[in-house]
Amino acid sequence: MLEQWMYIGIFMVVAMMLPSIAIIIAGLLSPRRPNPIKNSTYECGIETVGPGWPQFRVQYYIFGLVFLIFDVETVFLFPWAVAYNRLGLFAAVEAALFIAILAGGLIYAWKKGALRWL
Amino acid sequence: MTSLQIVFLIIAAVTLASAVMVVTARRLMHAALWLILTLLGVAAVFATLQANFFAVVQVLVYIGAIAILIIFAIMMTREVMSVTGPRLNRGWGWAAAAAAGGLAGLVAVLSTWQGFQTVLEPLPSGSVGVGALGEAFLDPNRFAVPFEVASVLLVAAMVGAIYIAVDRKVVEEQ
Amino acid sequence: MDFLKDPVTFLANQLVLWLTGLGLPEGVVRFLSFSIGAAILATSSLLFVIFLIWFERKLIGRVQDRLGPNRLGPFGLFQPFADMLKIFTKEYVTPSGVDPVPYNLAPVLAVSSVMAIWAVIPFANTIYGVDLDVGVVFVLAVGGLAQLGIILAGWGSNNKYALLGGFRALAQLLSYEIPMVITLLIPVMLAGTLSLTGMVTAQDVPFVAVAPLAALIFFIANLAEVSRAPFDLPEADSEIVAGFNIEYSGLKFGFFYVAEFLHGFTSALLFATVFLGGWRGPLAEEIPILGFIYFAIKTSLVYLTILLVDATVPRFRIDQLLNFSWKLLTPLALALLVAMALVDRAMVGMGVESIWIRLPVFLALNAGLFAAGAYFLDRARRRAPRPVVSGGPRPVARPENFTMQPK
Amino acid sequence: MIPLSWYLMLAAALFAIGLFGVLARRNAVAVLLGIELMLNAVNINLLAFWHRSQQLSAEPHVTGLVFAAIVFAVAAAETAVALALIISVYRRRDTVVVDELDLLRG
Repeated sequence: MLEQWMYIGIFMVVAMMLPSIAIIIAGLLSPRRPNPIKNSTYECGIETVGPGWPQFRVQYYIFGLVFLIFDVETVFLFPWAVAYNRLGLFAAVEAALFIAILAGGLIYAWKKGALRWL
Repeated sequence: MTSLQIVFLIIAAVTLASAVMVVTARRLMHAALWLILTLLGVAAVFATLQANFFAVVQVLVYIGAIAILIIFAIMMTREVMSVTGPRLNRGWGWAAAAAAGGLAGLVAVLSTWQGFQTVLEPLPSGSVGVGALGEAFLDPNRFAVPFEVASVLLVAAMVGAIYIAVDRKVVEEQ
Repeated sequence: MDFLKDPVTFLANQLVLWLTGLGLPEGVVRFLSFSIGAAILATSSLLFVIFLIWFERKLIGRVQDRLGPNRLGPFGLFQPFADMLKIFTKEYVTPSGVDPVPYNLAPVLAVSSVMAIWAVIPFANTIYGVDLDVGVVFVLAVGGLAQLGIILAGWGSNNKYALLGGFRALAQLLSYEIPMVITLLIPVMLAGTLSLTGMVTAQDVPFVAVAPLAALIFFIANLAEVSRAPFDLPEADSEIVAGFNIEYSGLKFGFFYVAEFLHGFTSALLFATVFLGGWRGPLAEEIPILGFIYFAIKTSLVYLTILLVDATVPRFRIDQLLNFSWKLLTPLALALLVAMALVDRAMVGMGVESIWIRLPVFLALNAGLFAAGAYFLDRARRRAPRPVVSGGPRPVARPENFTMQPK
Repeated sequence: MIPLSWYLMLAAALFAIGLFGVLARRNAVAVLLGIELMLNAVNINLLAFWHRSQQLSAEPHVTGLVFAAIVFAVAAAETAVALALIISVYRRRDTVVVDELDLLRG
């Protein structure tokens, strides 16, 4: 069991190292002639206006929120889906109820206009 | 000291160090990024506990959704992006004392428990199925009620959060 | 003969034998063999991208009635190598005021999060990185790391366009992950396991034949996850300044593109594994290399479809894109999941166990829901407000139409 | 092979750090980050005890897993509502510093 994670751990380390090494090698190979204009923040050729952090609309938050709720739902639905073949109709009804409640939330968000990109 | 123990100690050190950075980082965005590292460490701890499903779900839900939502919220409140004023409140010394006292108390209580030194052996493969969890969740005599209540809780949170967050004026104007 | 049937296992066994022969303890041998296997798998995924870039450029060129790369080597095969040399020697222009760690970590994370999926994909009966018992959720989870890479790039660049582009990309990824997760529940349900290897073994009938609508929704959501047309808003070259990777240059920029190409192909791998039966085919279990070939063919077909869609379909607007996910795909996927579970369990409860009797019912369900989805899509299209196109003369880009005339 | 005590100590330390964050930080979002740390500490404990009870008996034990799943749901719900409140408060009061939110003061 732990061997699986050992492999995943090694693989993640390798997968992080390969691009890092390539980037470092390219950094050694490439020229390096910085100047203030080249290093200024890109803004369509004109000078930067205002700070680099604009404020964001609440719409992003709403989409993140609905996503979060549906993502957590999978924590409950994946175990059900794995055990599905061993369970009967009643369990399927329970899961359907679970999903129906969530769908109710989705419909609320929809009717409220929260899912509209303003 | 086995290699697994060394790995665990490294994971624990990274987790705790980044957790300290979460509560002390000056910029809120950095605190959130350190939180992500802490969450990854906790996911690795779950993996050493052979709670495979929860190790990946930790990454999926906490990093993939909760951390991203927090970062969205940080972006919504621009004032917090700039470093203004002290990051800790005046009573932070008391808070540190309370946290240290809490830790000491927890360790003192736990170490008197006879099962404290139990060594966790690797579980035989196949004994820790997600399927068993699913069966327990849908068994009316066991956890079917928490299962449905979780759904209600999630929807209640979603409805409440949308109700609070959506600016009615903006929506009506459109 | 063993070597021809299953070269990978053969070589792996040889390696383990050789390492054990050196007198190393068992744990070290395992660590070394795992490391070598992981390094080979990861490197081959990166090298494969070189071929993918050539293939895509060639194919898109043909679709657009061009030749594509044709100067360097046969059929321009060496073009990607020339590009690689060029990008390796490009200067890194790092804007002042970046947040160094997030800025430099982002391209690495973008690539490695896609490569991580390769660790759990079964390429053949015996050829796979690791048989993780929660492989499906693992694949979804590393998608979360890819989103993290986009956030880091957007925030680390200290550029409002990068940040804005990153958030737009993020909104898209988040929106399409939901239908993807829900449609992945259907194969999990049918196979009864979260392991990708187990899922392939369970597909006596490929799941695309059992739940074609789920496969379709999964395919569409995958297109959006890899930002291919019609969902290529995050790097719509012609519209916004280039999204979250605007402040990157040289190989750091290159790695975002590598990640994009690799992600496109990896999604094809995933689709072939989950819905097309992976390496399954005649004689695949006896001769693993044959299974590998079946898998390669299936994957290529899926990838070709992705590329052809990419080459031919116009781009969505952001509100259309979000509506399409939240108001069509997500409800449809939820309805499909519930309907299939209820009907299937009811049938099994009545004593109908055979997959051949349940299959037509499943297909009818899928077809019915597809029709319902198409109906609602059409209704939404009819109701959508349309801009009034005036009958007057349109401005044409002729010299006399410009107020400022050249002297 | 790892003693249960290590997990419990790790969880206790994480909990204490989170508690410090909740009590000491001025920014409401930072307070929320502290709560996330505490919830994670709880989950480490739950899963460590689940592992212990699983190795002590042959029967599949799932109670710890069920609790951990519920903690995930609670964490998600709490984050969603708390952040919505913070955003809403920020829009009205233009601040997210906890000390300055004293509207209920008599």
